[in-house]
Amino acid sequence: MSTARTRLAGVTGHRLFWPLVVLVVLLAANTVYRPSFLSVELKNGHLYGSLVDIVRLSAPLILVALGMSLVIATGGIDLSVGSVAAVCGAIACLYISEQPDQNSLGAVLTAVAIAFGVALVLGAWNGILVAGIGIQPIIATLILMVAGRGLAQLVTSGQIITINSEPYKTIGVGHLLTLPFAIIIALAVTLVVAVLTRRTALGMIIEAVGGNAEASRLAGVRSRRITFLVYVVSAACAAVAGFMMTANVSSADGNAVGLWVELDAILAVVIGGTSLAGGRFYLSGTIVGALIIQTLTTSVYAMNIDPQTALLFKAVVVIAVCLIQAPAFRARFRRRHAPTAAPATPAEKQKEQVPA
Amino acid sequence: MTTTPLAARGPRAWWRVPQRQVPVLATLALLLVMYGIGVSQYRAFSNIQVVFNIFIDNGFLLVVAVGMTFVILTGGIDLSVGSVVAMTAMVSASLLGDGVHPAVVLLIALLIGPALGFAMGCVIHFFDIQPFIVTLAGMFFARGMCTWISSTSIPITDGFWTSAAQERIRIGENFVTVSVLVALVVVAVAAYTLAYTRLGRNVYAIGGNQQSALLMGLPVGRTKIAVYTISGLCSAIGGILLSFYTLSGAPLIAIGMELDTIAAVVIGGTLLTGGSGYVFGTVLGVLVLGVIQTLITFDGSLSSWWTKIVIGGLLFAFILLQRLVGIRKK
Amino acid sequence: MSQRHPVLTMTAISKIFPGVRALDGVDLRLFPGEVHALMGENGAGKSTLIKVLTGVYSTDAGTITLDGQQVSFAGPMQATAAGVSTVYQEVNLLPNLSVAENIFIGREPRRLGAVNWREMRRRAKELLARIDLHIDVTELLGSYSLAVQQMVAIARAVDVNARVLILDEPTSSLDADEVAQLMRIMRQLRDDGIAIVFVTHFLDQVYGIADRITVLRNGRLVGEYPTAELPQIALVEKMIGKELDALERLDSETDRDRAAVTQGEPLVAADGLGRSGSVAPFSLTIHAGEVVGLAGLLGSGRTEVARLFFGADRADQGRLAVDGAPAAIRNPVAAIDRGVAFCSENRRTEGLVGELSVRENIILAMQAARGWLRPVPRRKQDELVERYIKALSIRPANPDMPVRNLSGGNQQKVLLARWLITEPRLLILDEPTRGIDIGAKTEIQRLVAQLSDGGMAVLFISAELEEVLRLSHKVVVMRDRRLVAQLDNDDTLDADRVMQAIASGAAQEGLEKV
Amino acid sequence: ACGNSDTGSESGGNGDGQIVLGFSQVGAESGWRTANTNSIKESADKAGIKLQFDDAQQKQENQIKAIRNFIQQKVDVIAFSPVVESGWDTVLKEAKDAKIPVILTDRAVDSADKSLYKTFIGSDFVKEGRLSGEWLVEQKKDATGPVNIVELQGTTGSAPANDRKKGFAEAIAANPNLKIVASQSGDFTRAGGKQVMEQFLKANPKIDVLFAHNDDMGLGALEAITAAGKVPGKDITIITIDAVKDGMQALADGKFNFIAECSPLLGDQLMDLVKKVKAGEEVPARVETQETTFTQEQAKAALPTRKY
Ligand SMILES: Nc1ncnc2c1ncn2[C@@H]1O[C@H](COP(=O)(O)OP(=O)(O)OP(=O)(O)O)[C@@H](O)[C@H]1O
Ligand SMILES: Nc1ncnc2c1ncn2[C@@H]1O[C@H](COP(=O)(O)OP(=O)(O)OP(=O)(O)O)[C@@H](O)[C@H]1O
Ligand SMILES: [Mg+2]
Ligand SMILES: [Mg+2]
Repeated sequence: MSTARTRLAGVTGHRLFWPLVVLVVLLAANTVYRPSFLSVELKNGHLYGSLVDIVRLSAPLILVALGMSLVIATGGIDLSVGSVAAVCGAIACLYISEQPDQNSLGAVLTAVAIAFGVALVLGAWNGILVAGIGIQPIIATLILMVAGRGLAQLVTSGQIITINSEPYKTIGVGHLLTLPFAIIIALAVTLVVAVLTRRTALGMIIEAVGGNAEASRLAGVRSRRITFLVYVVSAACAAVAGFMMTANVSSADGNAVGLWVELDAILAVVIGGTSLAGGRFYLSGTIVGALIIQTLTTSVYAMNIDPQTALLFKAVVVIAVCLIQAPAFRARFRRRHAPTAAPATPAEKQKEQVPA
Repeated sequence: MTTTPLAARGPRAWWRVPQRQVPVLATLALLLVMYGIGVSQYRAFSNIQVVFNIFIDNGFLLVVAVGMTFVILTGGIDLSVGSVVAMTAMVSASLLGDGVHPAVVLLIALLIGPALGFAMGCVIHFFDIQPFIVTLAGMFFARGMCTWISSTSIPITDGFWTSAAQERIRIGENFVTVSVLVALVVVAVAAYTLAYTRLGRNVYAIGGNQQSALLMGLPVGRTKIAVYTISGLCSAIGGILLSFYTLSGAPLIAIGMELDTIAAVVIGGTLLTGGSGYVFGTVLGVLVLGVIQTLITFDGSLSSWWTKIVIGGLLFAFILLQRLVGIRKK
Repeated sequence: MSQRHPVLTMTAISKIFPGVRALDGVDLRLFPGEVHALMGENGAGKSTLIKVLTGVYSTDAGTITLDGQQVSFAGPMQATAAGVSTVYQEVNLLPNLSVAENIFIGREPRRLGAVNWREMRRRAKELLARIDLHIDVTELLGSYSLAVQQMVAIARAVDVNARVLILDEPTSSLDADEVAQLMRIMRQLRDDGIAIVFVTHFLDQVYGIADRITVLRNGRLVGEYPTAELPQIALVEKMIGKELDALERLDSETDRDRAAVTQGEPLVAADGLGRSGSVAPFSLTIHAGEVVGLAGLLGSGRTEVARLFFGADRADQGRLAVDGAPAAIRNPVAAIDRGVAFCSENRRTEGLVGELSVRENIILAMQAARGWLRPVPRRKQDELVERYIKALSIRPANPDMPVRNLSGGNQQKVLLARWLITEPRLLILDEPTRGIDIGAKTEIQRLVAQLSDGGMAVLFISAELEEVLRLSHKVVVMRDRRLVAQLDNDDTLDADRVMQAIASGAAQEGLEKV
Repeated sequence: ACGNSDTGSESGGNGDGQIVLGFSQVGAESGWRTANTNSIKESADKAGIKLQFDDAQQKQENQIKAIRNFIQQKVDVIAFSPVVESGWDTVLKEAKDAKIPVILTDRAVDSADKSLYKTFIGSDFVKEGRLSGEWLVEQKKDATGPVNIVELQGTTGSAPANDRKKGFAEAIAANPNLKIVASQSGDFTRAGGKQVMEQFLKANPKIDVLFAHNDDMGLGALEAITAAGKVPGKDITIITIDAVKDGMQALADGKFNFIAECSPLLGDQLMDLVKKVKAGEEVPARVETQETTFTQEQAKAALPTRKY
């Protein structure tokens, strides 16, 4: 019995336990509201259902949040991801829209490559400001957040560029083996990031830099290079997310693509258990966090919550998520279970006391 | 045995500014340079009223940024400010619309913000949850309250409000509004609080190292809750000023204001990690944003996207110079 | 005497951290007007006991009474208010505030409710002058060396009107003179009727001042003894829980042949190396297999010299040569590439990454040198980490514990282990024995001797002159941030001569140009 | 540095008699808005009016600031598209005191004091909603059973969303069979429209009509409808507002069923008004932009000549 209890404690003590509970509760609430919520059917050889929507729609957020996790792990923050996504989506769509044959795979690949290259440049720009010049991350990336929106609109001339390109569309709404392609991309990128950070020493080094930059420098870590790198990675992730967002609706809207995604991404990272102060980061937590956020948004639509109160609903859930996750909060309700130390036996103590 | 006393550093010349204030002074100098550029480029820029307008138009931002300065000095962050500003304006407008006496409205409006701030502070402290997430929930909540109260903007016609809004306090040829005076009073009170009260010093202490502050026997919890309450109060005052400014409550007003506020505070030289910064710096930060905006309006030839790019560019130039001046001094 | 009542008693205190029983039924009694030494090995539970007392940690069992009243402080604030003033083990001050404020924050002198800055500065200056510290109190605390910070922390604690003063390893980074100052003040306070808890690993300090001693081992109480009735050897035996001869054998081993090893080309040679505002240009050579000790008073610039060798600070004058070839060491990476390692004195801010585990902290430098693409294989990690956990007796011997949760002394050992596994050619040790118990200290000394015999060059900085003398082939004396003397450690060299060199450094100016 | 206010006083660039128009635009939040901006810029060029353009980035505060600065610059006429209806009295009074006439474009303000501005030019959002609703009532007048409508609202709290919702609701009240079964905000964006529509389709087995507050949300919803295996324009009747090019194309292709136009091209009309106001001529208190509605056939005819 006691082993069962310790095993239970092990499960409930796991970092992902409470976020997952929240996710399940949200899904359950939806199912109660509409029993068919969980049903997934096969339509035209594609999986079809609200659950699939949630995962597909959270793919861009997952991508952005992955990059954001790394940035936050170094103690930084990247506000520019939304703008970077918009710029890259816009460039890709602009290039494709100018091709005689928008369905040519080559053209789409070129478009994506060009936009991706731009993303790397933008990431490098952030990286130089933060790591090279030493500007506070929030303000350094704020610059690109503001200017990047302008760039995106400059690219689209303030219009919505509509394209009609099947290969590009695939990125957002295509399917592979009945699964939405976006999910596969998100999985692949997750895998790459996970392998890159956890199979090499990169993850630990990032955590060291975030935990104590000066100590890491004195241990021979090239802190600046690492800091630079995470901003580039973050921008690259944002670019892929930007492709997905624009491919989803086959159009690039410089103003709307990725608007406020930085807040959602940071929220996902934080829900996932990574501290904004830097240090340890948890990719799996980030993904669960992103899923929670998307489920929340979808719930508002699926449960037809009045848009005027939707934000109140969001606020309640977010606060519930953080409360339930906070050990200090749970501790307050578990006082009576406080472990009591077994009293030491007198023999063990062998006090040798001398009167003062 | 002789003990060599550690050689005291040479006496400081009276004109030498303390190291800590160099960044703020550098910022001030750069701000003046920027203003000078405006004057040399656009004729009407040199009107004193332009300067006053920057204060008139940014009075509420200034007040909110002052509150944010407290929070950031402790190493926290408050994302709820923009929404609380909007909520305060909405509540005032809707209560006034219902015919409630302005004094009562003022009181209620000034209580809601701090109450929410207090609640957030308590959650942050007692449950040890990251401020970012708590105040983000607060942001959703306050904005949700706005749309819940009304999805359309509510005009204010109350006599007290309109006279507060339209009263012009003449200074020679030019004028300022009541809001400017309120903002300056808030700045003065905040600067005094930070420099000369225990609460203020504890704010710096927590920002320096919360663990150490705790071990030094400082009231960490109380101070943390206090700063979020103060930020809430400043947001409430900012909300009132905004309702003076626009004579209405609109559910979508002040969206994204938290970023402007944070930007102003950080440009003013306050470290986002806490423990270092001045209210005066925040004033400069707000002015920098105001001057950038004024420069762009005066130019009047930029398209919408170039506006954003130029704002980003000016911000970059400013930060870069500020940083370079700072490095040289280090 | 027996009718005296203890001002403070702690009875049957237990404290459990996840996986560690840090305290197990510990008692402590404090009488007014006594200095009570709390002794024990690294990780014995001394700091935890103190933190339980002042309410930083809650107790899992046991009671605390102050003046006969049962108390349970919710935190240091309450403890301070009740008259328990504490200097915690790591310097826990605020680097972003001025020295004066660090002393007075929380009880600033005020006029009409406003903080009276002028008065505060005046009193701070006065207070520091009493412990012979003459520094600019308006400067940020963070700009001073760790030792200065520690003095400030002490000044802060002794200034309050406390009935109980707790000093957790206050002397770990102080020089003999500062220690003497501190002792003087402690005596004064004791005579005023204050009860003082004193934690240290320096036995002579204990025997110099303590009235009674409480010994802890592995979180358990061993006993409480009047100092006079407990010979040093017995104390050490009680602390480590075994017979002492093993220890003595170690001690003698380190007493070794210190014949100069200056033949051949120096491994590292500094020629006119300096950095304006921090160290005056100096020249110094270090040979393979040589231990160079750096001696000097607090703030004399020893740390700065070490940082120049390591590239932690960039030299702006002079040249550095490694293996006879000029080497531009502009950053730590360049230094590490050339086989230099630097174990810094301030382990909390410049050494460890608190959140990471013991294992990760140990392999960090090695990993950084290999580049992130080539992770140290897990098997090798386990092997290395296990070896050094054992060699340095790091406790608890759990490599996956966050290093933040280790006791101070054990943290120091982790830092040392980090550099030892990189097998450097020049190892710079800045106060490596700070806060380390005697058992481990001899262990480390023996290790240094062994390494140097194996051909490693060591630059050794320690506030303890005996230690420097015991290990070094050559003692370099610093004063006022300049190198004032280089003394060969032959039989004629003793502490007095070194002190003399420090004191009369100005007169020996000539040596600087050696 | 700022003592030369006397030289500033005769500024404004009207030394050469050119009219200076200070225009504060809401932002560039949509293609519609950009077309609006372009129309105004082009017309100003054509009319020989010097345009001081300012983008408020969807913030009322910024617009007020811009108007203040226009007053400082002593422009001849101020025009702006208010972000929200209320809250303009103070700054408009300042303009009035500085004797600068003000023209509102695109959206109205709710000031009680009508003397604060000279005229209003723009479209009527309520009317757009009403026209859409009336068309639907006409279409479904034979419907016997209930007709399920889903609505994609614009940004919650924004004036066009509020007004279009209101106008539409008023119009369909004429037929009790017409029922809005779900209504959510799609933030005026394609992605938003698509995401909301996906859930509408799953939550409501029978959707007969989609009413979207703008073309973009409608276009987004199209994809969701197709993905759900339904035929837009046939299985689901789609009504939108704006008539941007992509929307018109969809209408012409038979994917949409009806669009109420909301024209951004008010530049020429505005410049006329500016000249008249400057010359002190009387102008009507309210000028409506020339707008119409489109059915599929009308769209096919109109498409080749659409400017945006
Ligand atoms: N926060 C914590 N979490 C888990 N374990 C802890 C924590 N703090 C201390 N410990 C453990 O408690 C034990 C006692 O530590 P403590 O710091 O009291 O030792 P100490 O006697 O002060 O040693 P030192 O001489 O090295 O300072 C150690 O094993 C340590 O690892
Ligand atoms: N009297 C002083 N005035 C100003 N700064 C001082 C003084 N004493 C020490 N410092 C500061 O402390 C450091 C002194 O040097 P450093 O730490 O190299 O000396 P050290 O000999 O290692 O001393 P310690 O034994 O205190 O570590 C410098 O960084 C300096 O800023
Ligand atoms: Mg200890
Ligand atoms: Mg030192």
